[in-house]
Amino acid sequence: MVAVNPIYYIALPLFFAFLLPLFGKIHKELIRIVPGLLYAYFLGMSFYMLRHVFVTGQPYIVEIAGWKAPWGINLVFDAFTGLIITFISVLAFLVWLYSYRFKKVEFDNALKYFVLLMLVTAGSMGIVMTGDIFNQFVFLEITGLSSYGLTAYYRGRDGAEAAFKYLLIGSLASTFVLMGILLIYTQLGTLNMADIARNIHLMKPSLKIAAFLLLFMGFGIEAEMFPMNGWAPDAYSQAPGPIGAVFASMTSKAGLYALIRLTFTIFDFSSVSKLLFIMGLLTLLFAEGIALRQEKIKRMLAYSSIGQIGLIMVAFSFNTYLGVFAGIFLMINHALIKSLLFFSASYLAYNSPKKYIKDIQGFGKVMPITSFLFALGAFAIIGFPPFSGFWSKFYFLLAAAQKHYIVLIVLILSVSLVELVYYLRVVHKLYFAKPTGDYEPHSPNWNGMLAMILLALVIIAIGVYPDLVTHYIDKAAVMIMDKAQYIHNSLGI
Amino acid sequence: MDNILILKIAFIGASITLLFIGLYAVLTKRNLIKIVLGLSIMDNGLNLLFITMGFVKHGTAPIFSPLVMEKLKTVDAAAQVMVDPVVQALVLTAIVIGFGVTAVALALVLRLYRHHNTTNIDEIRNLKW
Amino acid sequence: MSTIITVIVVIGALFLVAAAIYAVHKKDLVVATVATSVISLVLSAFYFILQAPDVALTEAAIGVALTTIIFIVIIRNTKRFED
Amino acid sequence: MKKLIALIFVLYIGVEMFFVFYQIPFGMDRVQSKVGKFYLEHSPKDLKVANAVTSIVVNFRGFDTLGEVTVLFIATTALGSILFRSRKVHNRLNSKRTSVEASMIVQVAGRFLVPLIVLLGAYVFIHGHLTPGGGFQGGVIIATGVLFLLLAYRQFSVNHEPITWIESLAGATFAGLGLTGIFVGKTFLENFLGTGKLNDLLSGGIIPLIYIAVGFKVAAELTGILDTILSISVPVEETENQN
Repeated sequence: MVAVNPIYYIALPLFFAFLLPLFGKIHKELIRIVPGLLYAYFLGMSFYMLRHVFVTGQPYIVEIAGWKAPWGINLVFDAFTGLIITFISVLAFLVWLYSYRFKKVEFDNALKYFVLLMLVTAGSMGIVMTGDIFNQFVFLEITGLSSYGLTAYYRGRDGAEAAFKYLLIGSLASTFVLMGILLIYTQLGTLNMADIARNIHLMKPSLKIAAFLLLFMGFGIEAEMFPMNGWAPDAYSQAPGPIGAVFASMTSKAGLYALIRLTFTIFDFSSVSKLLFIMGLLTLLFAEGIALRQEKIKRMLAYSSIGQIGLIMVAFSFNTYLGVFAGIFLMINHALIKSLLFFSASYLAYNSPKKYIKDIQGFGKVMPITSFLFALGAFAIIGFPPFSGFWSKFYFLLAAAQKHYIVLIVLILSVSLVELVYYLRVVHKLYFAKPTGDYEPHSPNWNGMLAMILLALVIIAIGVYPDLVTHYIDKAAVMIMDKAQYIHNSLGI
Repeated sequence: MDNILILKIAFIGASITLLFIGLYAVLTKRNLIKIVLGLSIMDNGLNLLFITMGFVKHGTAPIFSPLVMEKLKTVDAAAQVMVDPVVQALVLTAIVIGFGVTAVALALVLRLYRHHNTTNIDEIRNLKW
Repeated sequence: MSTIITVIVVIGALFLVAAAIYAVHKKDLVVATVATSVISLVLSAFYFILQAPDVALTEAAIGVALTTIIFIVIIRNTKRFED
Repeated sequence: MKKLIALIFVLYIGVEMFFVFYQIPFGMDRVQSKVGKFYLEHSPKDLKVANAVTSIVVNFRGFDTLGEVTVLFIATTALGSILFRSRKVHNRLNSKRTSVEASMIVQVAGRFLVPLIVLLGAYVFIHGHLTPGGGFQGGVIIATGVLFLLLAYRQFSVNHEPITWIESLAGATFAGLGLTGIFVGKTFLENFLGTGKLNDLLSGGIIPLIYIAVGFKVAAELTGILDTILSISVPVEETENQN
């Protein structure tokens, strides 16, 4: 079949990114339109393919250059990776829509912005779909380098500083990942994930632990895990507004996916679930604690984002069906809601140079719709009932109750209380404080408004009618737990 | 001692030492350019480690040139004595990626210098480190 | 592998370590950069010994020539000495 | 104190890692890895490519190479975005650029050497499937030739128009050759041409074509990077601070 093929998610953005400078010579508007058309196509393709996988149960496997899996590189679009890819395409389209007229920048800058945007999404999709561990490293670098470029995009801010910090930590991460890959390769003689998973017991135990720790640290950095996430708040706050949403919903999710694939499929899970649990909990507590003290709105959102990553790691570490189910649900919800928050916050704080929370007080009357959408997102992420966030937290608590983790439930509920405090503080400032009047409010463009309203509608739709996604999540959760099925899909044995 | 054992210690020792000297520079140095230099030394050490791990004793380069084919006649016989080509392909990729990262890092250093007029990391602290 | 190559490799390895320490220690960044490019040169010879001519060629071109030149240009436009 | 802690930490992990890698067999007692063996056997037989590294880089693991070319492309784009200056500032600084030329010897040598360097680069990437070298190496060699020009003639500046075209078209050729595989009923990057005879110049199907595209792409990217970096090279006292 020519019209749909998972390879398009990576090959087409690369193809058009290379050609975009030439499109720009034909007509200046094309550099904005071409990525949009591409994302619209991906949107349709993802829904078609996900539906197909869901109905027939047959995943899409691409063998690049026609070589069977252990010999060549393969791409896997199954129930789990397909679901993540679908949500990345939805968000990529919305990010494009939001930034279509985001800034009246010079032509050269707009060109670079869209090229880097296309490549950062292609890189994240590559990390998720590829079945080859070295290929995953290459996509990690693509995602990383385009993120550095986007973080340093604005002149006026401290973007270069944040980007340098990000680059430093990212380079250390990629060194760790490469060392882990080398260890595995010298022991097993293969780079294919399914093949490694099949033969992992053949590795010397000491080398296996070393390789696991190296890979875990490396991908943990990209997923904003606890000790190595100092780069994240700076990158989030210095990058352009929509890119904060990209980091929260795509790159960190891709890193998280790599961690999950690593622990569930490649290495034996039971031995490492404690590590995932402890790191997740530390990430959660550390980030939520710091978020409480933030004075700048984007930094607060960034720390809240890191906290959610911790929560998702804890959910996956339960190693039960319900835990994985809750984890995937949390991943999707977080991607949707945090994007809405970043979108609206970046319009609210548009003209404030330092982006302090106090700068936006009283904007509830000045920018009613944007403020309302921000408040909606805040309530959704805390987990209030009519929104999608409620269901994911509900399933999480259910999973914890099933494991009889009473202390954990109390802890999570109190963390939610902390979230409530710092989000309500902003909402309170928005609606019940007098405007300071130092900054001119900036009303959103129609396209930004449309993107935000679409996101809000999706969040409410999932909240009112969760069956919209739970069927797919159910299949995905079964898929990720089933190591043998993944090996069968990739290698055909 | 056996020659091959000395070679093994020399290659692995050199690459690991390079890697961790680079890491030391990244962790302790305060000068931005020195830090990038440290990253580049780390990359070099890692690449040597890759190639070392693919070496086979008495191996030849993985090229079926007319010269090799004349000596060993068949493809199968030639393939037996060659070093592992996969690590070489991986290192090619890693070298080029490393160069790209270094170039971007140096561009960031230059912009930081223009903005703050220093390359010392202690004096560039608008954000928390 | 013959004894001569072993001796060369051992000397080369010691030299690599010495050059790396020198590069990290030296306050003059231009000298440090040149030391790094010498590391690349020795590594390129190592790759030939390890039967990897493709990698040796790449390392010689990228590590010795291009990386060094961009470092030198950036140093010329910023400060030469580390303080 | 901080340095001492870092030193101890690095030494500890370094020694640990040394012993981890020391356990891995090397040289004599080492067998070829599973995929390595497969590639060595199939590269000359199925693909008729003499250089096994080339066949891995371009065909078996060609997807990595596409990613790698993309990394260079991102580096060029990001570099341009990071060092971007408005046209006004750029022109002002350009007019102040030093006109001190390199010495006579360098200039004359450049005139002789640059064509040879470019020729060598082209040779290396056209023969990538036969001899050591290939797209990257050839591209890098051509870029060093351009670097020579940039250093020898300070007034020399690269014309951006053709660079953009080469960069875009070469990259698109790579991805396009891959996509063509799908449209003729095979998979992405699969060879759809005849493979010819081992050690012939015209052998290996699309592999030499892709490697030539990679060569052009790498040469154009690196030239772009070098030009961007060298074009900011103005005397220190004239750099704009606090812009």
